[in-house]
Amino acid sequence: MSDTENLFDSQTVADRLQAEALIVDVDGFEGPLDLLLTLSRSQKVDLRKISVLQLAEQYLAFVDRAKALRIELAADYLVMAAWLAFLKSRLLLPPDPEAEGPSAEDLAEHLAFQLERLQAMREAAAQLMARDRLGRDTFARGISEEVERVRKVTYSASLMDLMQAYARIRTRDEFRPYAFDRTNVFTMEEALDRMRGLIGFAGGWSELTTFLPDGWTADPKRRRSATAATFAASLEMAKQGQIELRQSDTFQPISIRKKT
Amino acid sequence: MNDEPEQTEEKEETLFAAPPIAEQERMVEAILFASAEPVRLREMEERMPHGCDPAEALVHLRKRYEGRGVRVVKVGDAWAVRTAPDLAFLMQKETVEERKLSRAAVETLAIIAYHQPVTRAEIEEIRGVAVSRGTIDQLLEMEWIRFGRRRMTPGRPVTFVVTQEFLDQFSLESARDLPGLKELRAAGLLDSRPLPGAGSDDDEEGEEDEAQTGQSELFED
Amino acid sequence: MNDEPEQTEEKEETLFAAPPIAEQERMVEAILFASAEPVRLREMEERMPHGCDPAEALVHLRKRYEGRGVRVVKVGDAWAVRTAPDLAFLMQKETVEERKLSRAAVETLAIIAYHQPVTRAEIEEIRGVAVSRGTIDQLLEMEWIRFGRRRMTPGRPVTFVVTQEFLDQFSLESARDLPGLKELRAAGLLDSRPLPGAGSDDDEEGEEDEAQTGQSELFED
Repeated sequence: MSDTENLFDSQTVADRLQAEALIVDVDGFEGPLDLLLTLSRSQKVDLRKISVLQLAEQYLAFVDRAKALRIELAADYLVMAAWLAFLKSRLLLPPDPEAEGPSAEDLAEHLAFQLERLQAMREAAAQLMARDRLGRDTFARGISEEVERVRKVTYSASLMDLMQAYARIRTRDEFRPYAFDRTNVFTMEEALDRMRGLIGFAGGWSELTTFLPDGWTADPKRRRSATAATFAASLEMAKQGQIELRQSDTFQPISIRKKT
Repeated sequence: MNDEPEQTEEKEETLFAAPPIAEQERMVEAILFASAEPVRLREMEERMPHGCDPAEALVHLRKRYEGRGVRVVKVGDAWAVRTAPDLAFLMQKETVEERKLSRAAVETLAIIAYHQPVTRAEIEEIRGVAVSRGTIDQLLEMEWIRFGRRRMTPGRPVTFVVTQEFLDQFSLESARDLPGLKELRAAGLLDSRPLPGAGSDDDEEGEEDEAQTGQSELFED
Repeated sequence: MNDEPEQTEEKEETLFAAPPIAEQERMVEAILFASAEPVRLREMEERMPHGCDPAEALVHLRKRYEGRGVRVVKVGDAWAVRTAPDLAFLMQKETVEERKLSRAAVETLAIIAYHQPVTRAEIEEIRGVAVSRGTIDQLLEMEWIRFGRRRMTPGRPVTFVVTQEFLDQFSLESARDLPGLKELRAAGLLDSRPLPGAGSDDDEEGEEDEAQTGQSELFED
């Protein structure tokens, strides 16, 4: 059985050269599995029957030699080396019945599976690349005819568009911009002018409401505006010391008279 | 094809015999198909094995493609494969592009849907702007509106109504299913803000009764 | 109501009967010859007159070109005309310089083809080495692979699958025709078999996280 042979004794020149090449060409290898696969091939055995132990030894030896040659090793290689060293020790020692987790055999088997799978993918890739290739073995039409695109436009609108459009039209009037209504507003300036003119003629106390201008008492809107303006004007005039204010109680009529 | 046995008869030529004419025909076929430009006889000869006669192969090939979907044609002094002229229509692909209907068209359509039968003057009155001829034409062409009865008023103006096509398009059983103003307001459709979309759909269903009243206002006959 | 549309359809068909199958064959021939890329049945149907059955026409056409200089080949769910592989020697002039794929790219491509849909972490597990972003990018750029559905596992990693372009490139009718696929599957070599044991699971998860970041990088727009 080849897997029981001492590998280093049976190594041919070619094998040794290959091993050397591994070290020199270390950059050409991509990773631990890659290297393991190459090493396993030098055992010339069925991948399913490889001795993981031997493989581990070769790998570790490779990493040692590579280190000795001061070739920079990717962390991947060292991680795998550590893992293989662990696996090797597990394989050499009798199994510990108390130990949890997968057995060394399980791990070794999985490693063998991974190697076999990688090898299978390598072979599949080679088979794939050997197939009839477009542009090398088979050829497409040299003068392809452009397919002319004829554009046809359809228009769409949703029910929502339709309803919104209608709503927009029908409610356009409701959305008139807000404009201040000046015709129904009596300003404080107007009230001041008016009262300054009228106060001289009023002898004693007279109610504020009597100072409202004509035409501003019927319409509640106008009345409200005129009352507010006249009241504000009376406060201003009181402040300036021109008139006196009087109110008997809350919400009772307000009366004014000229200050003497 | 008949010449084949003659060629193989000559013993001297068997060593470096040209491939049978059927094979040569295949070669010419492949060359013409794959070449990016029409190919001259000289070039075919150079590319084919020694002793080949592309001119003869071409005769056979041309015959083979007679009446087919592609033909072997002479282009200047070179040869090429081309689509049969009667099949040129296959080299077109119709792509349908969907565009949003213009605002003017949507508004006009909405007015027709809500007020049908409606005259152009009435549409203009409701919209507050003139309705361009193109807008009406577009809607007619899309078959979303059609002419209704003439109005029995002076000038007998034509009226417009929406079509079955329109109802199908908007999944409506009849134009009376269109929500009324009150419902539109309840659904937030009268808001000037853009609609949030799906959420308002629920509202609409709840307001069906109101919609009814709303519509009767709109559909004064 | 339901029967009505059917009836009208039948009527239409008799009115605008599909062209005879021989004519349909010519059409498919013209369409396939004109295109350098494989054409899907759907597209043929869209370009051909109403009622045509390109699939049936293709059966006839394929037979017609058996043993000819060009062949009708299936590429995924599309069809193309390609020169016969034995005539490649005539095409030296047409040969485009092949972009040499790195060994990493070739292996990655094979793993995606045979294990699809496959995540980046899975590719890395099979190759035993990190897959550089450049490798995936190159394959994506060549349009030989594309993103598949996200895997419904934690982190929802993206998967990769091969494209129609890939099938065309390697003269494959479908991914099921990959060389040795059955044998590999029978041997269990296409199974995903996790590393046994809890301790190793952690490792795997760690790897997956790394892959995750790698993948999200791919999706930067």
